Amino acid sequence: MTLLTLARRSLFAAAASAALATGMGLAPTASLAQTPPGVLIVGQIAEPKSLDPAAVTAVNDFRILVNIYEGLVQYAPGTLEVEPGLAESWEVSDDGTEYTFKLREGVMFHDGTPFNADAVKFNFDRMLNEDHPFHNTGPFPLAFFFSSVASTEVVDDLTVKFTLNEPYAPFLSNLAYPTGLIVSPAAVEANGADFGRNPVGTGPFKFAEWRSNEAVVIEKNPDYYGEAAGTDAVVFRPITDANTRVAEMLSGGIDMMVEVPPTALSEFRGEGYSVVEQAGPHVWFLILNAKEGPFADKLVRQAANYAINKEAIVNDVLEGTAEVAAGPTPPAFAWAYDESLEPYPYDPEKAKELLAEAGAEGAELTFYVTEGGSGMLDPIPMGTAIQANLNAVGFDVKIETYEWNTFLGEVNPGLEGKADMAEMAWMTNDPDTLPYLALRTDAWPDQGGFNSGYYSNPEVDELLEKARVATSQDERATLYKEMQAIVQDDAPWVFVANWKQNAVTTDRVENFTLEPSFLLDLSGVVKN
Amino acid sequence: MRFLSLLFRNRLAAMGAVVLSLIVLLVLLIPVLPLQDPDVTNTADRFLPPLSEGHLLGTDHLGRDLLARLLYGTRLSLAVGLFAALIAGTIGSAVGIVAGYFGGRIDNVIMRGIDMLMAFPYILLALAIVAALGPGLLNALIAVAAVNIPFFARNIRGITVGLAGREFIDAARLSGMGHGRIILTELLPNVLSTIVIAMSTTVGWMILETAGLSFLGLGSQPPQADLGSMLGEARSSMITNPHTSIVPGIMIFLIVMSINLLGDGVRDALDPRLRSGALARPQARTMVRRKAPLPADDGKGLLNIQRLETQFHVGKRVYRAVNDVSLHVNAGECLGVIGESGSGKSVTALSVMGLVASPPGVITGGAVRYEGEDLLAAPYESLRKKRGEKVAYIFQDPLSTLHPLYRVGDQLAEAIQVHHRVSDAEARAKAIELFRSVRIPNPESRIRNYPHEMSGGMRQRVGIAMALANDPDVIIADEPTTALDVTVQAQILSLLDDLRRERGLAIVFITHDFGVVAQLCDRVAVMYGGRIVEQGTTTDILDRPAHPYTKRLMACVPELGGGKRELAAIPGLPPIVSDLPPGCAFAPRCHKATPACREGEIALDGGDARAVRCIHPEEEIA
Amino acid sequence: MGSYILKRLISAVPVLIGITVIVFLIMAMIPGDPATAILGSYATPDNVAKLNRDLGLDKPLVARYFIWLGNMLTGDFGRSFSLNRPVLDEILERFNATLILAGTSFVICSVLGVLAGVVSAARQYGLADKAITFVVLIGISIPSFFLGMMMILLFAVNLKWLPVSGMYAIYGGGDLPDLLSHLIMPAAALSVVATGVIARLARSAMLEVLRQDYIRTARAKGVGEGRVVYGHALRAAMVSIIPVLGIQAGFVLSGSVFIEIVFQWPGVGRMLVDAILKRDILLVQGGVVFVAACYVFFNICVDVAQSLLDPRIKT
Amino acid sequence: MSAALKVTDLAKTFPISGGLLGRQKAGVRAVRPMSFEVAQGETLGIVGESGCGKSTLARMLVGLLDPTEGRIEIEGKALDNADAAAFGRLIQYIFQDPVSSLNPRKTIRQIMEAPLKRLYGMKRAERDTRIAEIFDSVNLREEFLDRYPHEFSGGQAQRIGIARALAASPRIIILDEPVSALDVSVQAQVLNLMRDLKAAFGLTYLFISHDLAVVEAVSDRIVVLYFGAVVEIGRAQEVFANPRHPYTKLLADSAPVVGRPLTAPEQTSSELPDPLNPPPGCAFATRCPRATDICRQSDPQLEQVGDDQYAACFHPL
Repeated sequence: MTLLTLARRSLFAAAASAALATGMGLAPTASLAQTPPGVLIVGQIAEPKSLDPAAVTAVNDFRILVNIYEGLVQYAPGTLEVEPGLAESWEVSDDGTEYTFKLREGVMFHDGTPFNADAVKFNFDRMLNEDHPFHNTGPFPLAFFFSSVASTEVVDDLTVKFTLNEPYAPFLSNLAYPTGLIVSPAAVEANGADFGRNPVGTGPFKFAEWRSNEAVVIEKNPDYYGEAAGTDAVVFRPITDANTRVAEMLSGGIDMMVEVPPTALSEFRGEGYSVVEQAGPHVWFLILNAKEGPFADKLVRQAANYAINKEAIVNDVLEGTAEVAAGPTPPAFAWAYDESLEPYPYDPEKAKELLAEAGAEGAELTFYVTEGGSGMLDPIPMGTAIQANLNAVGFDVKIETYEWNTFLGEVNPGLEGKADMAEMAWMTNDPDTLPYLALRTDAWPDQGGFNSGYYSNPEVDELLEKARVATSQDERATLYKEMQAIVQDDAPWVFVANWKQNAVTTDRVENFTLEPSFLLDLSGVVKN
Repeated sequence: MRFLSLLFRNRLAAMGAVVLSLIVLLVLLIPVLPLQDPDVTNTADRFLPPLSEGHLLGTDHLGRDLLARLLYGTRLSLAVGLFAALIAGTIGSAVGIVAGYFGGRIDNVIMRGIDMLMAFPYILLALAIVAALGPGLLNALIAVAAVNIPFFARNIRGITVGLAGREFIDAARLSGMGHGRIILTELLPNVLSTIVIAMSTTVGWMILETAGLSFLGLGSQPPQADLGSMLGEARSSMITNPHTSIVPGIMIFLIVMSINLLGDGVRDALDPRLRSGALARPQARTMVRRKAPLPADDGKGLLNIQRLETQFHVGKRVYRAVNDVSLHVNAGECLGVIGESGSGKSVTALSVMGLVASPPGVITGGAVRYEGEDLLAAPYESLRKKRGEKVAYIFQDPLSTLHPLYRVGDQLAEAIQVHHRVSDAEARAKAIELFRSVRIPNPESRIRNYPHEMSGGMRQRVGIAMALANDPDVIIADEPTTALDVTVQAQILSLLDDLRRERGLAIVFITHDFGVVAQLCDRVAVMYGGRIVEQGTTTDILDRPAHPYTKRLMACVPELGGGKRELAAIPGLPPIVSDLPPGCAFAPRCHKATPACREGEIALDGGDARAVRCIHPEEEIA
Repeated sequence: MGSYILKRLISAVPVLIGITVIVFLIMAMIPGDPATAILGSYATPDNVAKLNRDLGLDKPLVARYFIWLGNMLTGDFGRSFSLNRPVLDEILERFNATLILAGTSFVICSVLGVLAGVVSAARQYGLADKAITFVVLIGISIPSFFLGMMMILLFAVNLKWLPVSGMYAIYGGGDLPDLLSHLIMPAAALSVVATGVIARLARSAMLEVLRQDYIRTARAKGVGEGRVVYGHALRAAMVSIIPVLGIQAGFVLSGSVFIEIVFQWPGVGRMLVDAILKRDILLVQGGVVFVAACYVFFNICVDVAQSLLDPRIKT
Repeated sequence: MSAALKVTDLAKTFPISGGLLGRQKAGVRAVRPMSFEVAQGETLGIVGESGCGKSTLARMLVGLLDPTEGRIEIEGKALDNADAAAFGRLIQYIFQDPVSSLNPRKTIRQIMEAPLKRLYGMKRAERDTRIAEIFDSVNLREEFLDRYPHEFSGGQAQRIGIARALAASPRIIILDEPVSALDVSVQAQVLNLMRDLKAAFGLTYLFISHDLAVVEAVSDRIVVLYFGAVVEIGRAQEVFANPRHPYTKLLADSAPVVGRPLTAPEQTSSELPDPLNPPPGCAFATRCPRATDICRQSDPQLEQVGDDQYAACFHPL
């Protein structure tokens, strides 16, 4: 035990010399090869599933895609506002159902085929039209982002027109989302189902090689029409294990990593590294089962909101990598966020009172916790801390942990009959997406939505439907703010945290910033 | 008690027992120890280092007290390991016993199934089971138990197959027992100790495997601590706060190590072979610790055994296998040594070239002189050079005394090549020649046989050829024909007799059969209870046995040609050499015994030509 | 010998078929489905049902089994949906990595284990025996993943002697020294337990053999101690050591799962764990059949080695 | 006297595990079709060298092995071990290795009680009395009852084995090499004891051994086996004193006898034929000095060659 009192470094130095002394030591190999300037090595959290933008859903994959492909529109740096991309300009009809895009001229895909209106039509038809000859290169899980598109027309070589069934305010924002990135039709035709491993886009980088489980390499596109990329190549290394990722970062095996585990952040606060943070449209919450059990009572739901020490979670468990969430809409959607909304304070006494009032003391709760997952941060420690908080005010919480896919398989069909609460997090590109998909009555799981906790408030339903078809942003903002106030009071969820995305780079990396969209634009990054 | 003292004689096992009982004690004392609640979080105090105020081992990533979590976690992990071992042991053993007992098709089907399970990567099987049943420590326990069933089934089946062929199982069947009862009352008690040993040695392993599953997040559910999940949770902070990993890691290590140490100790203590010292590795030569002064060289014979004393030291017991035995043999002479099992005849023979397994054998006195040189005192290398070259052995059971994995020709060639620098081809030619000289037909092809491919008689010829390989001066034949059929025995004996005459060999021939002695030997020494009781020429002894034992022994062996008749029996049993009576060892069975026979040493009376160790000999010897 | 090998190969067929049934049933019993995994956060029951239909998962179990088995016999292991590529391509690539890791570990543990066991037996109760016994005990008591973690911490992060993870340096590597520097830690961590198990077994097998009559015969012939121990005794002991080597090969293969996770080794074990978690049915099934076939093949090798070594085994 | 045990054309073939496709090869004929009778109260000795099928025969007689062909009749009824209890009361077996025939984990009392409980359903008190009687008759002390088998010497263990067989009160006892594991000085004790018991309980013995002198000393009649077949049957005093089959003579000449000079009775190399590939005709032909062509072609049948003596030989002595 005395060993433990030694300082960590000296402990290991001692162990190392002991190992050497006993002859077990390994001769130090030549100091590990440093990667050359101009080659940026990025530690990813997983192997990409595919590099076909229409086929993937994970932010991890998006981080690679946005460097190879471009969409008609894109998010302006540092914001979630839409700016021109492959389309130079666009017009929206007054009724909000026709979008006409003027395309940039002279853009070539990496395979040398031209980018034009036919290519755009090919992309959207492939995703949306079941009869399209290449629809079988799917599935396209996020095709519903464009489900309002009735047809895509080629007006002329550089003009394309989308006709929507009904006005759909998030349409432009969805186009900027990676699902809207434009792929080379020629490459899809050539590779079919294997296109996802042989991606061809128009972006500042082109795909070089994919060594399974080792790396995806993209290199500078010398023919890029815009400003050339700052590095010669970027290597994305999938390192699923956070701890190994940190170790790689510390030992110089990678130049940059995203999603730094909060507990490891302190390692990078010193010399040699820089930590980059950026808040984004993320909300981490607990779905409460409002249909049955203790949480059918609004007072109990509010009690849960009071009982949980969110400051402790964001500041201690997450080491300040998140902020306390106040309501269902993250502050990153600045125009739609209600600044006046105050988070539920940590007030265990109040929680106890509410519980007593509802007569729900000692309520037994089943709590679904996931082991990890997109945007889930540190779900087990967070869940454990939440459990401790809830138990402290008189709940009796039992955790069941599931691997992410199993977890989704349990949660998405609804909590009824299984659980009282479940962890969940969403990263979205529009204030419409999350509440529309997860808070409306019509979004209950049996109707194909994600309202797994069966929250239902006709007022909220109406506000959301209105906001979706409204054409003016101000009008939408008012509606969303109204919705936030109601939802916060109804407490269908426990609002826990808004994540500040982070990344660490070595000091050889310059010009690196994170985007609120959670995408990873590396075109301007320089590595010395 | 005997078991415990055996167990703790093993210092490592004792250490394991101490560490394990300390851990178990701590874990049992959990209710009374002033521990904090292991599940209460205090995120402000997270990652406190060990020896912090109020937290002896520090805190984890949620500010929970590591000491409390460690003890609760240890309790859980121990319980899970134990139960998993119990479940796997019970089911696996049951499967193994059934397969091994019934054999045939049932065995085949079961073992194929076990093969399948074993071919399935065990971690994946466990993973799949947990995925199917849902996470949770109980399910992890089931998974770990399930994947270990094949291990037990295979082990126990192997032992059961051996037992099921034993005669007591047949006896039980003839006693009217059914299959179920035979399994439960005859087989189970015999495999139980193996099952217990296997369980005790696998508990540690089960703990490791459960920890592995928990480590992958498939074990205990938060906030419950078990050692694996503690390690898994601590992993993300391994670099920043290694103590949170090291604490549970060391605990797993301590538990598994102490269980392994203890398990080894239990296995060793239960193993009867270890108790008898049989598991000890025999040294290259028998240990010599002479207490009495070296007897002076009396110049007798080519090989001269003088006042030899060989004992076996097993624990505190001393088996006096050979007591004050003096024998000598001249060139061209055949000396017979006759006696029943336990009389010390074989040990005497093996002592000559230091071949008594040691431990436990020790030569405690006397000398063995070859051409006057005391072999017991000779340096090892000099002794080794004489083995096979000057003095060669023929052993009893040629199947177990020939190396099963070498061709007989190679074994023969080796015997030559260890003493003489000859090429392989020459050695091979010599081997063929030797085969021919012991009348093995087709020697050119027979040298390529393995021992198991030959019949008993042929194998023994190989044994003889090997003894003859270097033209030794003395051959010590230790019951060379006992394992053979009569017709083959006759051939071998006549072969030995011819060889001795042709080559002028000195033979020491050990046997229990008077008929054999009569036909082959010039002189005979009769041994009983580790001593020579009578010696003389073969004719003298056969015609006029002087010692009552010799006389009665000869009488009780039926001789062919007498038809159905009553046999003369000697009452009582041969003595056990660890507990020899004072005086004459035969006195308790002797009809002539007087009180004088039961006290004090009785000397071997007479000369080299004829001597007897008896106060009331049957014949007066000159 | 040829017909013996053929016979063993044929007798392995039912085992392999049994394994396909087991793995198929297990994957069918595991809750959760690939559609959810494909659709990710956006999996709604409707979408899931549609996708399952598209993937052919709505057919009866028996039909699906035979379709799968039939395809596999023609060399078509199907397409992994989590990786979006043919299962066989992925397996072969991963297998290569696992074979390097597990193979190296297996060689290390066999050689070291047998050597340690033999030395230990030859010097029974001597200093070397005690030291080896103790080290071996430590080895079999450390969870390999914990050992791996500590090795990374010490040799890669603190001392920076060795790379943390992966199989090759991402940039500029790819040659043998590069592979070796990546291989040292995982191979060492993986072989520790097996080395211990083998050493213990080799020791007791040697002690058992050294008491046999034919060892006494060898000594009676005048064979020197070195040859007695390392020739006669070791050869005979190998008869009981080899089957254990076979079993340990299986454990090394299985145990590589943890090591592959800790060291991010792109091997088949990690692939299978991921595939099970993602309910990538075809990948799991194909991978397990491959690993099992490998195990079965290895057992055949063991049997053949055994029969080559021991002429008493009927071939 | 009616036959206690009658064997007609009894044979046993052990299958050899099949070839590549499970093809069944011919198998090893451990016992070739043989017939003999044992009269009530008789001791029939069976003698032969290793591999001659002695033990296979014995195990078939007590139902531990199923014969391939032929039938076994016990006291006029076909062998039927469906009812283990009834069968066990008819016939019992005494094993070669006295120690391994006793379960090492059971006390002698437990071992002795099993047949009494299973075969006769005796109650505790009854059993105790009966065990005491039996132990008395085999000269064992009752204090042995609570000990375990490993505490006994071979001779004592064999007495316990005999006691166990007696506990079943059988009509017939098969003794399979009952003294070959014992020291000579003890062997005679056990043989004498068995003779006394036979008289006392009216038993019928089938005594199997490789030791000619022992078989001769205890048997009324002797069957000589060679390579799974009966080569000669006759009265004990006649068979070896006056052998009619050349093999019997070879056996008798090979036994070491005090005073007889050492001569190798045969110097030919061959021993038993290969059971996997048996020669046609008389199995002994290759070793037989009297063999002629007919011996190598057809199997000799057992024929009467003298007063109550039978031999299977074309050229009996």
